[in-house]
This record gives sequence, structure tokens and C-alpha cells, in this order.
Amino acid sequence: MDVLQITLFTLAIALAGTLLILPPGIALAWLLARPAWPGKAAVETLVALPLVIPPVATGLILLKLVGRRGPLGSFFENMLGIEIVFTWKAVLIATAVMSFPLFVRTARVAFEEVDPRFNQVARTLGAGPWDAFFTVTLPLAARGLLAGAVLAFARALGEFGATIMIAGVIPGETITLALGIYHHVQLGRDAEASVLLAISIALAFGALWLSERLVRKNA
Amino acid sequence: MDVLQITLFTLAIALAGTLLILPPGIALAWLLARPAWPGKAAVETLVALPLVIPPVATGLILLKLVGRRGPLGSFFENMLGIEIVFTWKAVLIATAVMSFPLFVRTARVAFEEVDPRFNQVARTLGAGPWDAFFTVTLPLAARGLLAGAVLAFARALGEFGATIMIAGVIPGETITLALGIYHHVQLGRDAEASVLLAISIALAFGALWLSERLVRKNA
Amino acid sequence: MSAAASIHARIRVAHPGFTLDVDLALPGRGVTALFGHSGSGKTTCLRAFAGLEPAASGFLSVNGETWLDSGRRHRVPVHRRALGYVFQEASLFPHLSVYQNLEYGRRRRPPAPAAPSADIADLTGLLGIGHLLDRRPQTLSGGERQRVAIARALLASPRLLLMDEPLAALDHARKAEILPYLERLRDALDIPVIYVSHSPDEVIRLADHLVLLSGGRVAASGPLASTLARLDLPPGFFDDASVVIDGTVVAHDPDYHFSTVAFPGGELRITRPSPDVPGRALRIRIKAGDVSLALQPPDGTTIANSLPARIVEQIPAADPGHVLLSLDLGAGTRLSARITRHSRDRLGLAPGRQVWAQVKAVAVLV
Amino acid sequence: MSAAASIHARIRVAHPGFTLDVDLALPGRGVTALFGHSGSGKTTCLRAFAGLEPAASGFLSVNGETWLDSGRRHRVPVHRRALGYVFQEASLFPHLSVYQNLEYGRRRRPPAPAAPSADIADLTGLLGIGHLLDRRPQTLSGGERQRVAIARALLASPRLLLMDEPLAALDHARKAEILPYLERLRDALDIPVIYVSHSPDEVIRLADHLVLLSGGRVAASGPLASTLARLDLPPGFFDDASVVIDGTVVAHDPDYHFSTVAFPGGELRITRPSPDVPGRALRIRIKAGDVSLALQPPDGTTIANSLPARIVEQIPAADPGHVLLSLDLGAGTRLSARITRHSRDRLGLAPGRQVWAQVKAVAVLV
Amino acid sequence: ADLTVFAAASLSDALNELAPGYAKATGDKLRFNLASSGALTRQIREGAPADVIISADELRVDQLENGGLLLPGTRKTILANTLVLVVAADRPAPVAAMSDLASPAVRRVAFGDPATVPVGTYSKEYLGKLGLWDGLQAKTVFLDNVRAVLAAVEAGNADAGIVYKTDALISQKVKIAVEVPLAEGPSITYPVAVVKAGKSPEAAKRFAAWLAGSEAQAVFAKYGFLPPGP
Ligand SMILES: Nc1ncnc2c1ncn2[C@@H]1O[C@H](COP(=O)(O)OP(=O)(O)OP(=O)(O)O)[C@@H](O)[C@H]1O
Ligand SMILES: Nc1ncnc2c1ncn2[C@@H]1O[C@H](COP(=O)(O)OP(=O)(O)OP(=O)(O)O)[C@@H](O)[C@H]1O
Ligand code: MOO
Ligand SMILES: [Mg+2]
Ligand SMILES: [Mg+2]
Repeated sequence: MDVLQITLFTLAIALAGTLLILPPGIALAWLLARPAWPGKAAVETLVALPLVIPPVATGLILLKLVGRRGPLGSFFENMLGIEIVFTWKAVLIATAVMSFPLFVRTARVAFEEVDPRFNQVARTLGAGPWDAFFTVTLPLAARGLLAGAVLAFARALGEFGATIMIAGVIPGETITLALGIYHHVQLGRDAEASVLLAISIALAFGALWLSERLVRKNA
Repeated sequence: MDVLQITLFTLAIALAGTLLILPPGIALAWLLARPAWPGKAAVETLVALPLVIPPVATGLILLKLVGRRGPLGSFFENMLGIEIVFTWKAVLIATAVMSFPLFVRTARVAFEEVDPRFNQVARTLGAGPWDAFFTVTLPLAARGLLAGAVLAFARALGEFGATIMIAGVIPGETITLALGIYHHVQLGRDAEASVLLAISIALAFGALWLSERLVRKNA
Repeated sequence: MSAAASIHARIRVAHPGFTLDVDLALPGRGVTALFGHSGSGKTTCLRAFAGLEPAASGFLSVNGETWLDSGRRHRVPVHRRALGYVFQEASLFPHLSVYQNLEYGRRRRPPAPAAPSADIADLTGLLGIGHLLDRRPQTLSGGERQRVAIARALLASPRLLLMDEPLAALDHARKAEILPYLERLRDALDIPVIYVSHSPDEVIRLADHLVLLSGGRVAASGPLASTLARLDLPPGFFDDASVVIDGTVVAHDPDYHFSTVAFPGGELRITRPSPDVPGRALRIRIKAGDVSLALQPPDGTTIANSLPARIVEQIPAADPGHVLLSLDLGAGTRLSARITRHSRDRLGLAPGRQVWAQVKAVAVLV
Repeated sequence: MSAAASIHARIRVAHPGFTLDVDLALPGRGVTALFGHSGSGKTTCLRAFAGLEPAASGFLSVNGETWLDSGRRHRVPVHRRALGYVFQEASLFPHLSVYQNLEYGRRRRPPAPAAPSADIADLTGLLGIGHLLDRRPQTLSGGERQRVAIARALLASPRLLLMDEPLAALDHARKAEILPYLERLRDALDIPVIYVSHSPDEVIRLADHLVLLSGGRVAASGPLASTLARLDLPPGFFDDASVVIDGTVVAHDPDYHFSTVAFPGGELRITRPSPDVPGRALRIRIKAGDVSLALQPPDGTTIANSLPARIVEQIPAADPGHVLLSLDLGAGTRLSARITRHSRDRLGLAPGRQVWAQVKAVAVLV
Repeated sequence: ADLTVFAAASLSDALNELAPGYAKATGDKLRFNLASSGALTRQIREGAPADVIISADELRVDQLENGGLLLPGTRKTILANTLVLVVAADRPAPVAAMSDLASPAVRRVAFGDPATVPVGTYSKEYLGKLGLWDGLQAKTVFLDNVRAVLAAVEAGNADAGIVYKTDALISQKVKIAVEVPLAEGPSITYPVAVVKAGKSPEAAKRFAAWLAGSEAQAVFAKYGFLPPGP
């Protein structure tokens, strides 16, 4: 296994997965930060699901959804000609799904802590609801959103159980650092595992460091 | 496997694990919410570690630490006569370690959002630093701490990879809902897996619902 | 006045333990002062005007635009109401610099180029915040924050200005600088201003119309002069009863900074910091406590004004040792005098009696 | 006064773009008013006293306790300084009810049973917040919040009270209720109060000592009466020059609510809402704008007081049409009069001239 | 005595059926730790408290033996298994022989990861012997465990996959397309051994021996396992 290739692939997947969940994650977190609405608890549970069940089970459920015969998978394959399982796209989906609850829950706390008065002030200054959201509520929640994104990114780096279910190992195509570490660990090759482990840690450290910098610049 | 026993065991472990990480988690989250101090980034990375590496690798590291031959494990076994690996204690350790970063990161955001002026006000009213922390900062961060605790609890319900390494799948002793689901899935017993899955979801739903109630009462 | 009224508000807001229930017809331009004790519902009223009280029901129209009509389920969202709102408490965006705060509303509702509030440099200069533009709100003093909030509201091209105690955090000198600016603004802008203040001086100086709130209800509403002249208002609303007289400058002595103001029923000599042009309309306020009465026209004193007057009414004042006398200066112009009961009896003053009302030139407020 | 001084503060706080650098000796009891323009450093100064400015260096001792001595690396932590601090901006704990807010400090520093602030029911009744005890701060009006904050500070048994514009959000009537209470407190408590206010009335009424801040530095510091009587102070600090005279009640007419107050150099007749006992010490304030001058002793007017006086000094006032005259009433007692330059020249008034100073009884502030 | 038995997960059902009878007969209560063979050997190497190991491959037990972790002379092969090629049950099988995997009709084939999963190692060995392995590279996907291979075939994401016969029997949604004859295929055997660090070596030896007996073998046969070859 080419360490550099694995590292870049993992980085790309984790970044893409994090970016992918930001828009729906932010929207959902904001909704969940609002006072009770019907079905809120159900939506919350659904979002938290990948956390509470073992990754293998999540992988199985995903497989049933995006597999060739699954409702989503058959749509993509027959309508758009896109194959998902056992490609990098599956890796992306698995990491995104597993990271999603982490982002949403952290972002929700951030939204809850924003004083609603600032939104009101923005409205009196002529900002519509969307405008006020993007120029006031969102920046004021930025710290928390960033923390959530870093958490999601870190989780994406480490995601393994669901990935292997729906993406498998296609050498050169779907091996991530986590898969590599697992591989080496299974074979008792602790030295090789340590190399990949060190890279994971360095990446996580980099992400955390970067987020600290961004927060400090924002404050 | 006895479903009721598994459910109660999982609940007990997830609860105990969550309670276990609260005191150190709160302390650490508060420290991380403070402005830069030397070694902060390193501590953060270390805490985030169980997130960024595959759970199996975390499990292996734990096994080396608390295994019979590990530095901690041998101490416990030889000095205190306490066996850890492949007992419920190992399950507890694995879930606590895996939940810890989730709690800390969410709680940190919550602390960062508390306006420091309230702490200053408390100080002028005669509250010492600890007093002010417990009576002002902590309650004002309560929403976020609760959200973090629920996240940790949910993760504890679902923790699998690290648990299987240091606790194994020992019926009646170390089997949690997550391990049970994995086991059933492995053996193709999807019906049995679904039962455990439903229980997991119900527990998660209950925890989320309860946390909503608590937050609403606090607001 | 109520014929020309072009703000109509029939609003109800119910909070647990407090209900605002007002029915107001206010002029469509000029300043309406909202006056009332702490907790009487002033802020709630402004918030309802702005659309920030979800519980508000009733009817609200501002210069022809209907902003709220619960009956027809019509409710204009906050940002479509062209408002400027200076909140009672600091409300600057903490994530933006002072300059970015000022630009926030301005960019969304750019002013017409000729609008008096168009020039950001002028406005910040006047408010003394020009040197703070790059700062974050957290590092400003209380008064600095409030001045930035005023500038921000003015820069958002409002067609209704809501100001909740905008000057409360400011010292006398700063107020004295800003008030004339607000006056100019009031005269230049063709928009209504609703102004909450606890300062009678501010209210009397700026307002054309006065609304007194008490316990969520309207205790009085009407043009400033006639509402103020009512001696029957609940005591304690103002520090002193006073009258407002609208007159015209008839002479000016630039050397002594001394003007003569004529009004129906007489003339007053007052000082003016800046030159006056004869013919100019001027509103003057005379507090009851600044008026003394004499039986003969006084001579050889520094009191510049003594006006013949007839006592028409007397009522007790808030202070048990005082009495309020309403005086007729002729042609319907009234003056109030607050004197001790002791002096009243000493001089035998009673309704019907002819006296000389003495007013120091320095005591006349413009 | 500086011999009895028992607050010593030599404090420096540097912020980017602003430096507070003060050296103050303040009395160890009674009220010190901190006066100055917006941004002059008043809040920064209070925060440094409280120990909330980490950047503060220098020396601070309060009635024998040294709270800060940078030279000796000594710094008493905030909560060990027995303070009451009423912040300029709302600062109630949002997670506690009003009652729990009040109890917060009280439980940590329980009052001595005989302390005037000990009774929570009295205090909340007086401040008009008794009915709010179960409410959350978010649902209070601006003035209600500020009153709760005042009560909270008073209930924490402070040995130094710091008040940053505590009454700015309150209306006249509410102020008039609270001020006498603060006066009683000042007299009953043996503790120093540092009081920031933009209201000259409040300052003059409450303060014994006056500190004027300007650009982070002390422009003047001294006992109230003598500092106020200085005609050379930078203009604009106060709305009007005024003098403070400490006198004694020598007679009281309960029917007319009328008291005679003697002071070195004369007597003044004033009204008093509540009965006076002869012998009682009383501080009265007379604004320069309320004093008029006559060449003869006036007769047949409602002006109750006319005192023989000699003009000793004249200086220009802030208004270009006015002039300030300092009068000697005899025995060293001074009075200031603000009259028009026009009247001065009309009557030929100049230093050395003997005149009658006229003061309405209702214009004397107690 | 109480025995802790570390056993390959695929033996779970059979062992659970055996345990009560064994306990009644000998008084020895059995406690199972059921995981993949890889995890089991890893755990024993880190000092896990096992008395007996039953692995699904010899290689890993070799590692334990070389590491001196097993009681010498206790290792014994007790079971055998065979490889099968499975396809989705509801599809007309496009494959009737292993060589059909090379046909374009088969777009993707799932295997256990040869590096970490024994069934994958065996598949690679067998197909290599047939000369098919290298030609399949482009359509190969490696999965982490047998269940993943089954799921991939069940869901139609892989057209075919190679699993143990015992695994194929647990799924209704796959059918066996090709069965590798025991003699032709790689030798897939399950060794049992007593762990040196165990607490009850005598009871452990007794249990290991009993597993080779007819009573146990009958139960294993019921789940599709074969007796060890000669
Ligand atoms: N952290 C800071 N960084 C830079 N400047 C600051 C900071 N904090 C305060 N200042 C500046 O210090 C000056 C004094 O502030 P302070 O709050 O003491 O004023 P103040 O006298 O209380 O005014 P006000 O009457 O408006 O409340 C102000 O000009 C303010 O902008
Ligand atoms: N959400 C709420 N729940 C209950 N009572 C409320 C709520 N909001 C406001 N009130 C009450 O309504 C009354 C009017 O409040 P409002 O803020 O309008 O007063 P105000 O006239 O602006 O007073 P102030 O001069 O002190 O600012 C107050 O007594 C306040 O306690
Ligand atoms: O028993 Mo295995 O480890 O699934 O080939
Ligand atoms: Mg208000
Ligand atoms: Mg201040």
C-alpha cells in the first residue's frame, strides 16, 4: 500500500464528506435549535442513529439503501448510470453518514447559544430572515459550527466499520488510513500500523490547530 | 442471549460510562475553552484521538494498556487483584474512552458561549472562582453539557470496535446491544438483530427525549 | 391633530401578568414622546410597532401602509417595515466592527443621496464615534455603544424611527451636542419618530406629540403643548409642570445674544447661543418652578421678563408646601407658576387676581 | 478632607488607544461622585477598583485594607473584596429567578442583622420589585432589571459600593423614590460609595466628594461644595453651575411645610415635604440659573428669599449670552448667579457692587 | 472448573448447542468469547484470559504456537470446511463453474480480504491454483468478513462471492453455484489448542479432546461442518 496515496485519499474523502454534510447539517441543526415542533424528537433520533448502532449495522442499512437493488442505489444506477457501492462514492457516503450526527449535535448547541435579540436587530435593519441568518446568526454560531466540522472531519478520518461494509477494499481505490490501520493490526504488523496511525494523528492535529486559528481570527 | 439482560447491561454501562466521564470531561472542556495555554493543542489532539483512529486500533492500544501484561492492567491485577480485560470493567473503559472526545468537544463549545461577564458579576457578589464556576458558569453552560452527555450516552450505546478488542463477546458478561447486533448480523440472524436494533433506537430516543425535557425545564 | 394623524395603532400584547392595550392616533411626522414609569409598557409598545412581539394583535398603519391587521390576518414582516430602532439595551453585532455595524442597515436600505442622514462621515463626526470605526463593540464604553446604535438606526433610511431612551447613557455635554442634531433631523426628515425617554427636557425639546402610558394603557395622548398644560395629569410624570409656547422671533441683538420672541398675548426676552433671524418660529418652554409672581411690575432686577397675567386656576402640587397656579397671559396663552402656599397666602393670591409673572431670561428653555 | 481620606488609589490601566491613569485620595465614607464625559474612563476606573481589570497596576487601599500593590505583587481576588457593584449594563443571572438573584450575594456575605440593608422585603418594596421575585430576568423591563441589580448589590453587605449609572434607566418618579433611600443608606452605612452618574441632580444630592475624569485622567477631585464652587472647571461638565450650602434648620412651619435654614452669612426659607426638627443639619443646593439679582430689596413678590450680597467675581458662562457672577453672602458663604449679559449691563453690575440675591423657595434643592 | 473458550464466530451456534450438555456431563461450565480468528489471536497475544482457542485457520494458531503461548501437544485439528461460490438466489446464475467468473457477465466478485480474513486467503489460494486469480483483479472487491460477502451478493452488489459452505447455509437469499470439492480445494481446517496461561489446563485438555469426539462432531455436522480429513 502506498502511504502517500492512502493519506491523500483519506484527506480528500474526509474533507469532501465534511463539506458535504455542512449545508444539510447546518439547516438541520438550526431547526433542532428552534422550540419544539412536531416530529422533532423523531428526527433527532433518526439523525443520532449512526451513533447508537454498531457501524456494521449502519453499513448493512446503507447497503440496503444504496445497493444496486436498494431504492436509492437502483435509482442512481438505472437513471443516472452511477454506481455507488464498492467505489469511492460509497466511502464518501459512509463517512458522511457517520459524521453527520456529530456535526448536527454540536452545531445545534452553537445555534441555541446565539442570543435571538441579534437576529431581531438585523430584521429591524432591513435584513430578511435568510439574510439575517447568514449575516448574523450563522457568524455568531461560527465557533460552534467550526468545532462541529472538526469533529466530523476527525470522525471521517477514523471511520471504518460502515465503510468496509459498503465500500470494501479495492486496493488503490478505497483504502483509507483507518482501513489500512485495521489491516496492519489484524496482521499483527504493528510497526506499519503505527506509521499510518501517526499520519492520522498528524492530520487530526492539523485540523484542530487550523480550527483554533480560525476561531481566534474570528473573535 | 437474554435480550432483557443485554438491554439492562448496555443501559447500565452507557449510563455509568457517561457519568464517569462527566467530571474529567467538564474540567477538560472548561480548560480548553480558556484562551491559549501551552500544550493546549497537544491535549486536544490526544483527547480527539479515539475519534480519528479506527475503534479497533483504539481497542488494541487499550489492550496494551489494561491487558494483563500492560502497565495498568498488571498493576490492577497484581496490586489490587482486579481483572479488567474481558469483564464488564473493560466494556466500561472502552465506552468511556470512545465517548470522551464527543462530550469534551460539545461541552467546550458550551463553555465558550457563556458570557464571561456573569462570572465577573458573581465574583463581585462574593463568590470564589469555584463557587462562581458551579453556580454561574456551569448552569449557564448546562444546555451544551447536557447535549454533550446525550451524545456520549448515544455513542456508548453504539460502541463496538474498541469493546470487542478488550472485552470480547462473552455472553452474559460483556455482551452489549451493539455487540449483540454485530453477532447476530455475522450469523445472518437478521430478525434477532432487528430486535436489538429496535431496543437501541428506543433507548436513544428516550435519552434524547429526556434531555429535551431537562433543557426545557432549565430554560 | 387627529385629523392629520397618520399613524393608527390599536394594539394589544398580553404577557403573563402584564397587558399592553393601546389605541393611538399619532401624527405622521415629527416626534411623539412616549412617557411613562418603568414597566408601563413603553418598550413593549415599540417592539409591537416593529413587529417584534409575536403576541401582538390589532391594527397598525403607518403613513398609509398597513403593517398589522389581525382581523385580515395581515402582518408585514419586520424587515419589510422600514424602521430605525435604537434599542434600550446595547445591541451592536459583536462579530462586526463598528464600521460594519453602521454599514449593515445602510447597505440593505441605501439612503436617497439627498437624505440628511446619508453622509456617514458627518454623522459619525457629530456623534463623536469617528475614531472608533475599526473597533469591536466589546471594547466600547456604554455611551460609545449607544451612539453607534443611534448612527446605525439613522443610516438604515427609516420611514419610522423608534428610539428607546437613546440618550440615557450619555452625559450632559454629549446630549447637548446630539439633541440639536436630532432636532435638525426631526425637521429635515419627513418621518415620524417615536421617542421613549425619562428626561422631560429631552421630551419637551424634541416632541410635538406626547403619549403618557400607565400600566399598559394610554393615560393621555395629544399635542405636546396642550397635553403639558393640563394640570390634571397624574403627578410624578414630570419633574415639574411646564408650558410650551410657540412664538416668533421679532428682534435679535447679536452682541448680547438676546432675542425677543412674540406670541399671542405677549413677548419674552431670551438668550440665544446662535444668531436668530426675525420671523423664525421658536418653541419655548417655561417650567412652573421658574415663574415667580409680583403684585407690581418689578424694577431694578436682573429678571428680564415680567408679563401681566390673570390667575385662572389653582391646584395642589406634588410637594405639599407648593401650589400650582395657571395664568392667562391673554389671547389664550397659558403659563403655569409653582409657588409656596406660604407666599400665596402672604400675597393673598387667588383665581381672578391680576399679577405680574416674572421669568428670568436664562430660565427659558428653547 | 485629604487627611481623613481612606481610599487611596494610584491606578493605571492601559488599553490599546486609551489609558486610565489616576491618583486619588477619597474619603472612607460617604458618596464620591465620578463624573466625566462618555469614554472618559469611569467604568474602567470602577472595574479596576473591583479587581476586574487584569491589566490594572499600581496601588489601591480601601479603609485600611490593601487590595492592590503591584510593587509587592499583592492583589486581593475579586470575591475577597467586599464590594457591591451595580454594573452599567444589565447583569442579572439569566438562569436564576429575581429572588435567587437577590439571594446570591446575600447568602455569600450575610448582612449583620442590624444592617439597614438587611431586610429584603423592605428593600424590594421600596424599589418596587416585590411583585417580580418569581420572574426570570429576561421578562423584566429595562428599569425593573436595573432596580433588581441595585437591590442585589446592596444585599451583599458591601464595604465599598460601586454604582455605574444605577438610575439611568429610571423615570423621574422612580428616581425620586429611590434617591432618598440611597441618601438614608449613605448616612446609615459607614461605607464609601463611588457613584457614576451623568445627572448633576443626583450627584449633587448624594455626593460629598466629586471626582471629574477627563480622558482617563483626574481633572479635579475634592469635596463637593468647594469643587462645585470653582468657576474654572471645564464647561460642559454640569448643566449649570451651582453651589451647595450646609446649614441648620432653625424654624419649621408644619402647616405651610415651610422651614428656615440658617447658615454662616444668612438664612433661607424653603419648603419641606416632611416635617423638620429645628437643629437638623441640611444641605441645600442652589443653581446659578435660579438666582436673580435686584438693586433694591424686592417687595410684593412670591420670591421668598432675598439676601444681601456682594459681587466678587464674574466669568463667562457656557452660553455666550450669559455671565456667571460669584456672590459673597458674608462669613465666606458663596452663591453663584447666572444672568444675561444684557441684564448685567442694564443694571451696571460689576465686582464690588452690593446687590440683593433673590431665590425662590421652590427653586432650592434639598 | 469454568473454562473460557475463545472461538471463531462462525462456530457460535454449534458451540452454544453443545455447552449445556457438556456442563451437565462434566461439571465444567463453558464461557465463550466469540470473535473473528484474527481478533482472538490478537487478544491472546496481549494476555487475554483464555483457556482454549478454536480458530478458523491454522496460520494464526501457528503464530501462537511459535510465540510459546500454547500448551505443547494440545493442538489438534477438529473440523474442516469447504469453499463455495454463491450467487443471489433470485437470479439466473450466470456461473456454473469457477472459470465463468472471468466472463464479462460477471462484473464484480466479492472475497474476504486475503490479507486479514482467512476465507479470503483460501479463495486466493484456490483461484490462484486454477490460474484465475490474476485475471479477476479488475472485478475484485475485498471485504472484512464473511457476512459482508454474503450481504454484497444478497444485495446484488456483487454478482458472486466465495464463502464457506457453512456460511452459505445461513442465508436464504443466496444459492450455491459451485461447490469446491474437499479434496480439490485448499485444506480449511479448525484447530483447537489449550492456552498456556489458562487457569485450568486439565479441564481445558479434557474439553479439547471431547470436541473431537463423536458427540460434538454430530452437532458440528448439523451446521454443515465436515470432520477433519485423514
Ligand atoms: N478593551 C478595550 N480596548 C480598547 N479600548 C477600550 C477597551 N475598553 C475600554 N476602552 C476605551 O476606554 C475608554 C473608557 O471606557 P469606559 O468604559 O471606562 O468609559 P466611561 O467613562 O465609562 O464611558 P460611558 O459614560 O460612555 O460609559 C473608552 O474610550 C473605550 O473605548
Ligand atoms: N415576557 C414577559 N413576561 C411577563 N412579563 C413581561 C414580559 N415582557 C415584559 N413584561 C412586563 O411588561 C411590563 C412592561 O414592560 P416594558 O419593557 O414594556 O416596560 P417599559 O415601559 O419599557 O419599562 P422601562 O422604562 O423600565 O424600560 C413590565 O412590567 C414587564 O415586567
Ligand atoms: O471464522 Mo472466519 O475468521 O470468519 O474465516
Ligand atoms: Mg423599556
Ligand atoms: Mg461606562
